[in-house]
Amino acid sequence: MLAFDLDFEKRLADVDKRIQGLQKKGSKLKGDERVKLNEYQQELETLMREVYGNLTTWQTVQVARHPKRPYTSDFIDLMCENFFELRGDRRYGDDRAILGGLASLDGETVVILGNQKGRDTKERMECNFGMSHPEGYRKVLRLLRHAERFHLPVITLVDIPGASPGLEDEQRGIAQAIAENLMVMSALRTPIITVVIGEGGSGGALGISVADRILMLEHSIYTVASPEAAAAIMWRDSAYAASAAEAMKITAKDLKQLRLIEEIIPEPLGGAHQDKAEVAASVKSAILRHLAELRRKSTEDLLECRYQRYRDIGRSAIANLPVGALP
Amino acid sequence: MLAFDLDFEKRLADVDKRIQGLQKKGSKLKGDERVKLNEYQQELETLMREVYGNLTTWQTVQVARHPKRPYTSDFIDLMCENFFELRGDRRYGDDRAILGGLASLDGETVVILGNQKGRDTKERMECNFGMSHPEGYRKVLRLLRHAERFHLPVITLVDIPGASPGLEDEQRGIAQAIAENLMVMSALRTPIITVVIGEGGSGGALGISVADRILMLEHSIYTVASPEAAAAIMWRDSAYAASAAEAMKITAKDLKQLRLIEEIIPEPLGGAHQDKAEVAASVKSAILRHLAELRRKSTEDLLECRYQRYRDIGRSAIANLPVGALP
Amino acid sequence: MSDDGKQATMPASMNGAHPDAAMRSLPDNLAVKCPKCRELLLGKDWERNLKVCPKCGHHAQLTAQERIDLLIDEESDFEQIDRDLVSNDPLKFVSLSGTDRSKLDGLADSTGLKESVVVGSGIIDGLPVMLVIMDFRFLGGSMGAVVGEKITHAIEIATYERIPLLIATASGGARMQEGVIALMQMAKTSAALARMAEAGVPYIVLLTDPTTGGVTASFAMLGDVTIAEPGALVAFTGPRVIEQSMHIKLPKDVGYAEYLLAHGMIDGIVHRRALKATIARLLHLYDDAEKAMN
Amino acid sequence: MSDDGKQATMPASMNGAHPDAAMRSLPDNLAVKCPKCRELLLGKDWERNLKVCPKCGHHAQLTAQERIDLLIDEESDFEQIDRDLVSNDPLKFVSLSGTDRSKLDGLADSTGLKESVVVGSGIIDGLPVMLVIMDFRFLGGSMGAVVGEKITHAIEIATYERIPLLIATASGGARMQEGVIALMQMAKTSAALARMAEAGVPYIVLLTDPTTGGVTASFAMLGDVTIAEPGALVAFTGPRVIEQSMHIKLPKDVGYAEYLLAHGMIDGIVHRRALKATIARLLHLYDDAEKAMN
Ligand SMILES: [Zn+2]
Ligand SMILES: [Zn+2]
Repeated sequence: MLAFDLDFEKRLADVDKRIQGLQKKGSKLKGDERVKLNEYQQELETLMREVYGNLTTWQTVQVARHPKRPYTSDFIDLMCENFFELRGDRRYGDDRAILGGLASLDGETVVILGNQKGRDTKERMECNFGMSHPEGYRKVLRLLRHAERFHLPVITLVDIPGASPGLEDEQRGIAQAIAENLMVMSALRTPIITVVIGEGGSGGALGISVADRILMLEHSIYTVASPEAAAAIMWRDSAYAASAAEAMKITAKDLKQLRLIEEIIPEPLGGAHQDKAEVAASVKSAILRHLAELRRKSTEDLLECRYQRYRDIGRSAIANLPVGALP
Repeated sequence: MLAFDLDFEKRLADVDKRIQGLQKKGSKLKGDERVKLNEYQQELETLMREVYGNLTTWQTVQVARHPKRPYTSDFIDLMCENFFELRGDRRYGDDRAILGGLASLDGETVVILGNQKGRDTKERMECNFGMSHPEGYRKVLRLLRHAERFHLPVITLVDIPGASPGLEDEQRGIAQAIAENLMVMSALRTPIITVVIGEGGSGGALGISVADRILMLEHSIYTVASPEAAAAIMWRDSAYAASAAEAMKITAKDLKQLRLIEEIIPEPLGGAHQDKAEVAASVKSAILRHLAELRRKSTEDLLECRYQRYRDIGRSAIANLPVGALP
Repeated sequence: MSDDGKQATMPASMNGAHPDAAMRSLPDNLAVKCPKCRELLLGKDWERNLKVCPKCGHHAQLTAQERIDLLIDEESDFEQIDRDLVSNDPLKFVSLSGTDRSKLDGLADSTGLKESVVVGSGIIDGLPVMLVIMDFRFLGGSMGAVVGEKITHAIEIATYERIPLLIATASGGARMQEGVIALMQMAKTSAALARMAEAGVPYIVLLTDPTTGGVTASFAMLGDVTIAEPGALVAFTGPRVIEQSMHIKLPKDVGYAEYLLAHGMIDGIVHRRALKATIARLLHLYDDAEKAMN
Repeated sequence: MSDDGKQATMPASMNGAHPDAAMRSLPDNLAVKCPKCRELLLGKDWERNLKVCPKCGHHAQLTAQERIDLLIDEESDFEQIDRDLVSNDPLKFVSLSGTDRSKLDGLADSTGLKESVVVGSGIIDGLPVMLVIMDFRFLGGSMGAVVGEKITHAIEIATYERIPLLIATASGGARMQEGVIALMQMAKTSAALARMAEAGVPYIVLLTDPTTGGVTASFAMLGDVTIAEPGALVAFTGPRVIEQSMHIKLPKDVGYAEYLLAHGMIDGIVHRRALKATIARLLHLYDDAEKAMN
């Protein structure tokens, strides 16, 4: 069954309601009703193509944040076998906003980890609505080192509104925890692939996504700051979030065009939540394809490419840049 | 001025009091008084040689714990120039029971760190009476990595009754923090010299003293557990602490005989607190001598020697050990 | 780690331990009391349940042999090494409570052990593993020179042969009677583990009740993966000692496996019935990784 | 780090900054108000005191040039690199508050800067050092592509030449107007710092007021040694934002240098008057170590 919960999906929801009304009748459906059903279904598909083919940035944000969107736990369940969760940072705690461990991906052992938002209210509270504490980033750090020790590729799944902005987070050094991960990931001696599956917000997202390849689901976003925060910072009013989202170029398409990501992974029509199995299969096959490529590189080559990947970012955004003047 | 505060120093204190009484008179001293003063001073020296030449283990414990004994801060002040304190574990806090940083030792930059008990009540509270919290061991870990990065020798000064035994310490993983240091120190790619300057108690001491060379001040102790704790564990009564101390062989002389330490550094007559400058000079020259030796080894050789140093410990304590059967 | 007690069941295919067979040490109709809730059980039910109380879930201590039987494949042999190593009392320890020599002999008779750790190799779900299993009955699982030597030897063999290492802890800590020699075994084992980590050979820790002191502050906390049995006391300073020395009353959970999990120190808590399957799963993941490297 | 404000004095021998000369930017008799306690001061007194309020100790922001003059030896030259790099507005950013292009031009006129960071090499107490000095006046010290490039370039040169790097931070974080390009500068600079650490070249961070957001969560927290000026606001999320989003009232010290010191995040707090001497002491320690290696 499809789900249409967003405000811009009202027309889709209306048609879907009519379809469901008819479908309820099952075998008792009359001939003309069967024709109608067929018509409605065609109409729905056309509408979906129209709406989802032309999502505004703000609509994309809504889809990326859809409460039914598949989470890291769903992707792990659907893509991997023998998931063995690794918990705790060995320092302070076990942040439930990060879910990670060892798993078998198509027969290959990997470290897979990602942001976990939590589905119901209780889970959302436990996961701090997906916003990691410092101990979450330090758990990631531990898993990264684990991966490096056993030459396991690292898969990270990004779905975080932003790092946790609380008093405790400042106390225990959220900035330090993120910064350390950036440094460690940039030089980790094993392949890293990041997939943005929902929203990738700010340094909180970056802290698990310095990678050899960054892939984004079609309707996911990746941004320097949440649109609300950016609007508040730039224009002193978070009500301008939609304008900020648009201006900051945060969609997969924008970022592919800016050459900041390697690939856009298509979603089922209507968004990833309409068919989790299908989207998981697409993500899995994209990961495996990139992994095979990365596996062909020597470690030194891998690290040099990763360095240059980041070294180059922003250079085309600079005027007056001397050419070839690096030491 | 000498200090005789311990119970077994009563005779010394009596003679010293007479000496001071006479000395107070200064130039007004009569001829016979001058003779007496000379006699008393000779008596005191004879007595001190007698008492300090034959300290029982329990008396040694008392000297090692003497409240006027030089602490890590004293040794740093007296041995080093340009001390630059490094603070904090970059995780949780800055444990004042560990004092450490960069310093210049005879022109060579080293990382020097040690347990700090605190001299007055306020300082003792701040330093938790010298008992480190997990963040203390993690500060040490940070300093160790710092030393390794810049190829700086590490000097550690041990003076701790034991790791902090509180609820918070368990919460933040005191055992994990100590264990990690043992592992890291055993393979740190730079020379490590430990000097036991006071009491070295239990895993709390070990957590900063896995080293290429372990030197002990003449009246310091190093023990698997504080005598009080050991008596309580073995005989359900900490009143038997003196017996436990004796039985566990915890003095510098015992441990040199057991070949667990490399050198005993003599103390001024009457204990290190009688002349801090002298003892600091002795410690400094011993450190420099060992450092010069260690500097001659390649890093690989250094690490192999360190490994074997620990690998061999206890093998002579085993019956039925096959010879040369290692893989 | 999702194998907490609630959902843990042992897949039939991995139920290689055949616990019924393994645990046959008590007469069938002997009554046994759960050490925690005092529930009375028949010996055969107690053993069939792997010494886990069916009422309160308490995981009672296992002997090293019971633990080995629980873990390794039924058809495989446990090849013990360093079986005969014994302490020669290096400090000529003067005890206030009789000589320790006679105590040791008595222990050897009652437990069939010569020391508090059993070390050797075995097969778990078809995969080779180096096993270090502590036995709390022997001087409270305390670590002296022999224990340190046996564990270090096991680590070195595992590193050399590239076989995963599993250590099941159960210990009151370092053995006072061997003084600083005992203390230094913490460093000795940790040094060997540093080389193992450098070589990229997996090290799995299973924390069992109770594990405290110097064992906790060394190899017990250095696992690549660390799991614990439910309710296992695992601490540096045990909660009773903290209460006594700090004159406070602690929350009930302090120092137990669940507390460690909440504070980020371990990866999971695994019911004894799921233990072999869980460890096997992990071993297969590492085995796949090792194969992929070659 | 023992150089807190109370005991800090600048040894005459190291007083190479000649702050009196360095700070001559205001007319002598202009009245200046302390931004914190509102104390009124004459411009010359304010500058003679290195813009530190003699009443409340507040360390006011310095311009990049003032900071450079304060730190490097008077007789030495600051050799600036990448001076002309400017952003080409990669997102063609559509602002609701006028175009940013005109804002940039205005800023360039008023500050004499083309970007929020000044980068180059200088001499401190006789020792060469690579300097990265941020200037909060230019778009709140925000980091976009140019800032990331200039800092990365400086790190690379320092690594290659084995010269210590000093970064003085002052920034509101990543520049929104450059979107993910700005965000990625956090990773870019951190990647260069990873190589610097690997090479064993020292990296010193000086945190000045204010440093927040993406700059804090990248190179500002990656120093081998990290010192801060007294009272500097240094946070990922500033205390005002925490209070607003969490609807709580925070203790007064949260987010300031003293708070970071207490929580283990920095090595010390150094009064501006002791700053050069402190950094010089550190540079000499590293210089001795570097010499000992060769
Ligand atoms: Zn029970
Ligand atoms: Zn003021």
